[in-house]
Amino acid sequence: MKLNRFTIVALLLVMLITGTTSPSVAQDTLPRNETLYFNGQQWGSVVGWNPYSNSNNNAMAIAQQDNARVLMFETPYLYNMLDGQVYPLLADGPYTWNDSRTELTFSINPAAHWSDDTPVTAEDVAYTWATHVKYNTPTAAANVDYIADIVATDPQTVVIQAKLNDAGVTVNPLLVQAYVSTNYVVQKAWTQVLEERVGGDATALLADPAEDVVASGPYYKFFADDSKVVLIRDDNYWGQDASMWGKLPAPKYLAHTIFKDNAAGTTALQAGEVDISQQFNSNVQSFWLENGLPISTYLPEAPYGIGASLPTAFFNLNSYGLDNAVVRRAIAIAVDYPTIIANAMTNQSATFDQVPRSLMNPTAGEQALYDHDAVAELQWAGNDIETANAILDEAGIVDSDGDGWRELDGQKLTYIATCPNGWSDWQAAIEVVAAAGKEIGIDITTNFPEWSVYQTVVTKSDAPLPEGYDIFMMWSDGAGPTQPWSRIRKMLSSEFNGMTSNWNGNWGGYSNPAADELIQAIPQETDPAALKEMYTELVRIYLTDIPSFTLMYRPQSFHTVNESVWTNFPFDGDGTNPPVPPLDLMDGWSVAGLYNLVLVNP
Amino acid sequence: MSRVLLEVNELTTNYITRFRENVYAVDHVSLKVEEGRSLGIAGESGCGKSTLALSLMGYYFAPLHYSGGEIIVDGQNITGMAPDDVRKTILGNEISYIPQAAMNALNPTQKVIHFIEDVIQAHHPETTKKEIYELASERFELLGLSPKVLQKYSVELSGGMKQRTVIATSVILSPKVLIADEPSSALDVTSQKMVIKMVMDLMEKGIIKALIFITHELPLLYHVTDDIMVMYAGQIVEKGTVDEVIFDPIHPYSKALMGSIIVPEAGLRDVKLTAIPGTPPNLKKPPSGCRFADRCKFVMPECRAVSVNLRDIGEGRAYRCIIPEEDLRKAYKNEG
Amino acid sequence: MKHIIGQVFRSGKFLVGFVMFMAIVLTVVIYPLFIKDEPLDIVSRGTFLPPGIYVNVYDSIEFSPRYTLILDEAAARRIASKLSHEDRLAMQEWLVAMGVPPNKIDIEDTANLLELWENTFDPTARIPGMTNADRNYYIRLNSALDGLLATEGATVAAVNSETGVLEEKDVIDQTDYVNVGEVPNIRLLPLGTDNFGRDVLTELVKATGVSLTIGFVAGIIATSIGLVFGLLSGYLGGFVDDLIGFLNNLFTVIPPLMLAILIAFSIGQDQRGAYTVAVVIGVTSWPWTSRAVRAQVISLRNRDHVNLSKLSGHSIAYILLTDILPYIASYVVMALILQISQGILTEAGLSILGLGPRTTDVPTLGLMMSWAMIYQAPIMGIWWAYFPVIVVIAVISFSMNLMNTGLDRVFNPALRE
Amino acid sequence: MKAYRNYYLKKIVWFVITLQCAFILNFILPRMMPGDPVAGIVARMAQGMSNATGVQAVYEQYTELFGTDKPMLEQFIIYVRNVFHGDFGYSISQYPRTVADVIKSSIWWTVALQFPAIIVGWILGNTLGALSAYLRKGFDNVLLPISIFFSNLPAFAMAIILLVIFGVSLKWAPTSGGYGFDMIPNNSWEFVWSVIVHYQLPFWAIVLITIGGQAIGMRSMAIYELNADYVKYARFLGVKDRKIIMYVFRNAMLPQITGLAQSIGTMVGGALFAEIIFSYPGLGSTILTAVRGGDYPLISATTLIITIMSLVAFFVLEILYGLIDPRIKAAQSE
Repeated sequence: MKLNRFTIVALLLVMLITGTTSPSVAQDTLPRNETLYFNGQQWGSVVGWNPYSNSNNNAMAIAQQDNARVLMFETPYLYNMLDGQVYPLLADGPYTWNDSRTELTFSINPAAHWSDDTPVTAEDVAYTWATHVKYNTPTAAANVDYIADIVATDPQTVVIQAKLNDAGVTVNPLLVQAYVSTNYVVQKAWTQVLEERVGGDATALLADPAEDVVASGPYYKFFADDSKVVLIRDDNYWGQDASMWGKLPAPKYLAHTIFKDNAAGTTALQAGEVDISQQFNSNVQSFWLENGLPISTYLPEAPYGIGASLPTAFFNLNSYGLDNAVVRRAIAIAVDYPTIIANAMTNQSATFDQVPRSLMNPTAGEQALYDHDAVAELQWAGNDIETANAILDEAGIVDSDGDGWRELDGQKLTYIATCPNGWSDWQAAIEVVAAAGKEIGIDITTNFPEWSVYQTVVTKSDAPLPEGYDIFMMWSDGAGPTQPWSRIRKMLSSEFNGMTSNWNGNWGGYSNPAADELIQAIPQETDPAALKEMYTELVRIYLTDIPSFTLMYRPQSFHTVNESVWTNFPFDGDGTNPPVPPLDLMDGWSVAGLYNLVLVNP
Repeated sequence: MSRVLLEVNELTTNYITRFRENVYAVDHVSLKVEEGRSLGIAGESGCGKSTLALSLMGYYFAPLHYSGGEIIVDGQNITGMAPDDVRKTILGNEISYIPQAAMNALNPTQKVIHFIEDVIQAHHPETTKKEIYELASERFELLGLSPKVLQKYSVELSGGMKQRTVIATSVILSPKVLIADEPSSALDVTSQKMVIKMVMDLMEKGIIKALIFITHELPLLYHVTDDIMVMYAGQIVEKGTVDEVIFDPIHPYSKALMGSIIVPEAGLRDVKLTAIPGTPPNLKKPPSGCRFADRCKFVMPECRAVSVNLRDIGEGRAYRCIIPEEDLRKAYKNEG
Repeated sequence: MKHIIGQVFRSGKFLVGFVMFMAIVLTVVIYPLFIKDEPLDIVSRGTFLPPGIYVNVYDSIEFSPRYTLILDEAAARRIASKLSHEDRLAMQEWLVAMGVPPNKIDIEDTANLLELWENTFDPTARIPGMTNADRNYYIRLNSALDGLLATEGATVAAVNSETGVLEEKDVIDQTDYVNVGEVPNIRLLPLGTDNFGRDVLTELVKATGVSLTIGFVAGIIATSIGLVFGLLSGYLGGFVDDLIGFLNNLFTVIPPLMLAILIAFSIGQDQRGAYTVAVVIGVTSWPWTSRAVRAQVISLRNRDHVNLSKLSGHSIAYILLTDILPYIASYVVMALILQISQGILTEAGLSILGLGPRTTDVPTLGLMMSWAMIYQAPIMGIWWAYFPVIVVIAVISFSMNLMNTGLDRVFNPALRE
Repeated sequence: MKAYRNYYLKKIVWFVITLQCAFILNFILPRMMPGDPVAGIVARMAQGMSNATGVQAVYEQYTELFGTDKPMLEQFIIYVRNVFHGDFGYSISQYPRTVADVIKSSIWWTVALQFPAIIVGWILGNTLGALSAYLRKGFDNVLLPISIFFSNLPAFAMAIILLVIFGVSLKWAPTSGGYGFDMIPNNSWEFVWSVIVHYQLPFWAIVLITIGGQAIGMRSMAIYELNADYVKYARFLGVKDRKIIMYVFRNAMLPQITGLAQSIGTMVGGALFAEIIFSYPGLGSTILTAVRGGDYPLISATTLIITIMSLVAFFVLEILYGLIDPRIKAAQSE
């Protein structure tokens, strides 16, 4: 907050006499017609602009992930979640693997230059990696197991040398190629300035706020305080070169207002103070149906957006009775998913009738990766109380003592379903799960511990989960260049069992050598037909063993736009090719949308 | 016969409760105080004597209301006067008052002198602060109080000191009549004596011309006043001189008040009026006949039927009972 | 005693407060006797259903006798509900943009307008300057208009379980009516449903009961602590008084809400039941009762009857209970009433902060409020999810304070007129 | 003078002891919360990391940074030392922002909002209460129930009602934030105006909830004083009504100052809800963020700051009271 206390205190006096002064016009207002307002990405004020650190709490500038945010810093490639492809950004043309799949090569677009006008070179890419490794940044920690080195063979050409296993085979080609669309290229010259400033100290390097950072993206930092973050367009942006976008993005300013909660964000969206909202607005349709506001979503009807991640309830496979697949199946098919989707998500998720359950998200790219007919018998849409009761009866799990609850080997089946407190949609969902228990004679109660407790318990995989964590919700990966492989791995792979701090997945302790083997093999496989077969097999294993069950689909980011000022946001069937995904025009290929925007009243 | 400073005829005042009930706390009371004389009013708690004290000044505010009768102050009938005129000309000026709870009679957050300023300026707006200060210190010194007291807050004064300050303040304008409502009841024995002496001094030093002294300790009046009236349930039940009422009470109530104990003074002090069995009647619905009937030893059926007037038996002596004077005396003798 | 009660009920303020409060208490008690629905059951698929009477559509076609009513205005109403004046103007705009000459459009002529529309509308057309929101509006409008002027009935079909073929079952004419009383499944939702799809009224009644309980528990705890401390501190004086006085000041100066926040936070969500929260509120809100009781006790402790009791060698406990407590009983009752209403307010406040009772056991007024806020009900105009809650909280606390003011007038002579 | 010295000495000693107790409570209570807060930060860091060792390394690094592996007493000593240097450590929910930084940016909004609002509410409430006590009848019958009603609305309900009426329906005032969404803080009139406009709803929400309680308090105090013996006495000595009213209100007002001191804690608590409902960038919103984020350093610090603020206000009022009420002086010299 740059406003000093005296100003505020002085203002008070004025406020008490309100209404007499007529304020003069100032220049420090962002012209509405040149500014695109966001909300829902940034919660809390920005700490710094350092692309090496991922703790700047700077969602607008720094988010190196599956769909990296490329407003300020840029990646070599852009991932498009709608078609699963990557498109060059700083790179020139597609990347290529060598025949043994040990080296990945791409070249840098000769037009690309930094905000200080110096060209972006292959050396920048190599030096960025070297710096990550040297200072052991989180990016390095995440990738050193897969990438041996990144070198510049000439000023334009980058070669990524994959790490090889003992057999001389690339450990994981999928993760290597994901690097190019998830990680920023940072300027070597600026990096050296930074290194000098911090004197080679790793902690200081990561803590540096990097106010002087040099970037290559279409926008540059302009202003940040508790209330907002503003980026300003770099009119000298290299991307206006014909080889890239051929023009500048439409808004001069990108302003992200920081709201304290969803309610404030919703109010602002309604008032037209936000153009693109990335937050969960419950009953989004009432914006236009009841309030008649010029607000719309990517799809005109429910589910309004494209699901990308699979919020999932995990079974604790060590809980009594939950090691029995029949009990797991009975619970999973008895749950009333339509109610979860209608109530917790207010219909902003596809139903399991529309997108049958698998391990894939609802995007076309992933759905094409498995054989739907082969597993159709195993899929369920929920609320199937009859079958659930039938299979339990058949397995001899019946209510033998007449208390209304079933027993397995004489022990009553009673579980606690858990999710973190305050995660409203999850809480609503877990309530519905518990309600299903009542229908099938299994006693399920709910519990909502604080997130700090919850995460500590759930991520501790080197010991059995404590009481109260029989059924619990966690997230899954969304859309990205390594998907659905990475998501499946995190749902099923036994490699995470026994970790003291497991932030990856498979929190219920599932272990199946057949699944592990398939997960190991997929990254090496390049034949689409073989891949499809492997994925289908994994889905079959998943739907048979049911170590966890997905409760709903959730978009990568919510995308609700108010067209009072700007229009031509992406929508389903907008004719863009490749299609612009509904990702707030910040992430991966969705930045293409910024170039399409027009004013409603020019 | 000397000048009558205060004459009250058939004065009736009532409280109106929040439930719109009338409580006639002073019921057709008449009295007369002549220059140089003092009148004592005695009765149990709740018999209306404090209300009488307030009613005598002719200035009423909720919940006390004027209901009938007249008040003549030094020849001037004040019953018809506008309240503000009464306030300006009579209160503090002609008739003054010492409240029962003198402990809290002074505003705790005001210096004594400032209150005196307010009192004097309410009647004589033209008086300057300097004059007031001089007058006040003179008066205080005359009454044996240090003028330093004037610069104090009441909370800084001890109980006895507070009471004496209140007395001095009450007579700051040399009123003709002073009404003292149990000025000594809340004090310890030493302070009590000082206060009573101070009140009597006021008469002797001529600061006041007449005194009405109200107390529930009838014997206390023995040395203080010339005449006595006994009150019961809002009515006067007996009046006469000090000697008459104390040594020869006629009304059974007065008799009961005094019992048979007579002098010495120390013995008198311990006789509390509350020693009579029973409690005074509820004035919201007073009994139709004699109000004392329920507690009277000599009660007869007709007592409850007929209401009795005050019987004047000459020389200012009067009592309120249907039994003739002689019969009562006889009865007392048989008893004694 | 009888007299005092009589006095109390003659106070208008007390009476009004008492009637309001009893109305709420009776509702809480009686409502569940008649409406046996579980308050936390999720009854609606879809959230924030508006208040109203819900009639099962399937049953009204399938199981109810149908009657024919010939009402002239039925068709007009149907058309009006689908095609407002604004809609007509918007259609005109579209038609003009698509090149239909304005003079050919008469927006009041429904048949003509619909025909023009049917011939012209193209959902894929991109009109310059038209937003996606507008485009979606026209698409929705277009589907709403479908068959608007048709006079024939709607056909109901069902899948033949043997052949798997859709077969016509019935035709519903536009003049068909059902008697609501004859439809087997009707649900009255006088206050609609909430964000979980629960019946707001049933939940509200239950929540009111729970909140009152929390208020009572908190109030009794606070008053008991305050009373005991006040009695001891006022009667014993000296070191005990100093110590309690210190505690008292400490709890006054550290804002009670801050303390409640800290304690509730440290307990953690899964341990916070309704009673835990009540206890937290109780133990943080006693100071002013203690202070008030102390003042009363001090004014009493040198009264004659107390001194007499002391001389008779009675124990402190005996004196406090028999010689002091009865004299301040009315005062303590008033303090209790205030503490109860304060407890209810504090629970609501804590819940809003996310520090209320854990959500699954029971509803409370605060939790209902909190969920309504999380789901942005006030901003979205979903009044039934939050306004009744505010009204109930306000009425409870208003009625208790009215009673208190009434009592105050009776027991505190200074306030009598 | 000696009397006063005693009084203030007592107050100061008491102030210091209370401060210490508050400090300890603020440190200990939030830390008793079950669960490992550091894991929360690691959760954010770890997203996108697919190797186990990387996550573990990050976890250890932050455990050390927050010192959560040390015994409680040692943590406390470190905390005390740091707080004396104005260092409250790092916020967990907004890591790597420091707690001091978070608070610095919100505290002045709270100070600027709450203190004027509470004082205005106090003045208005007392004026109304005094009028109601004096005028009685119509004024009293209408005003008193309204006051009671307002003072019984929970703070958040008042804020929501204002929000819905003036913000959402009438659109007279903005519904959230400290200044316009399209503004960048600067010293122009336009910005000032924007701040003023955004100030209105939270300000009046606080004023309105403050008024009721104060009015009721003042009314009973004034009625009590109107029945006091000194009023009767002054009347019977013929003192003018106007003067007497002055005595009464002065005397009724004095306890209201202590009343204000004693309820300032409650008021600040209530005012925090107004901030939350209007997303005002003050401490109330910070507390909400901290609670939701399980951010115990931030909870500790915000509650401590609020406690200190009300402690100081309390202390100042007590001093003031001692100066203007002669009874205090008298009580001390006994």
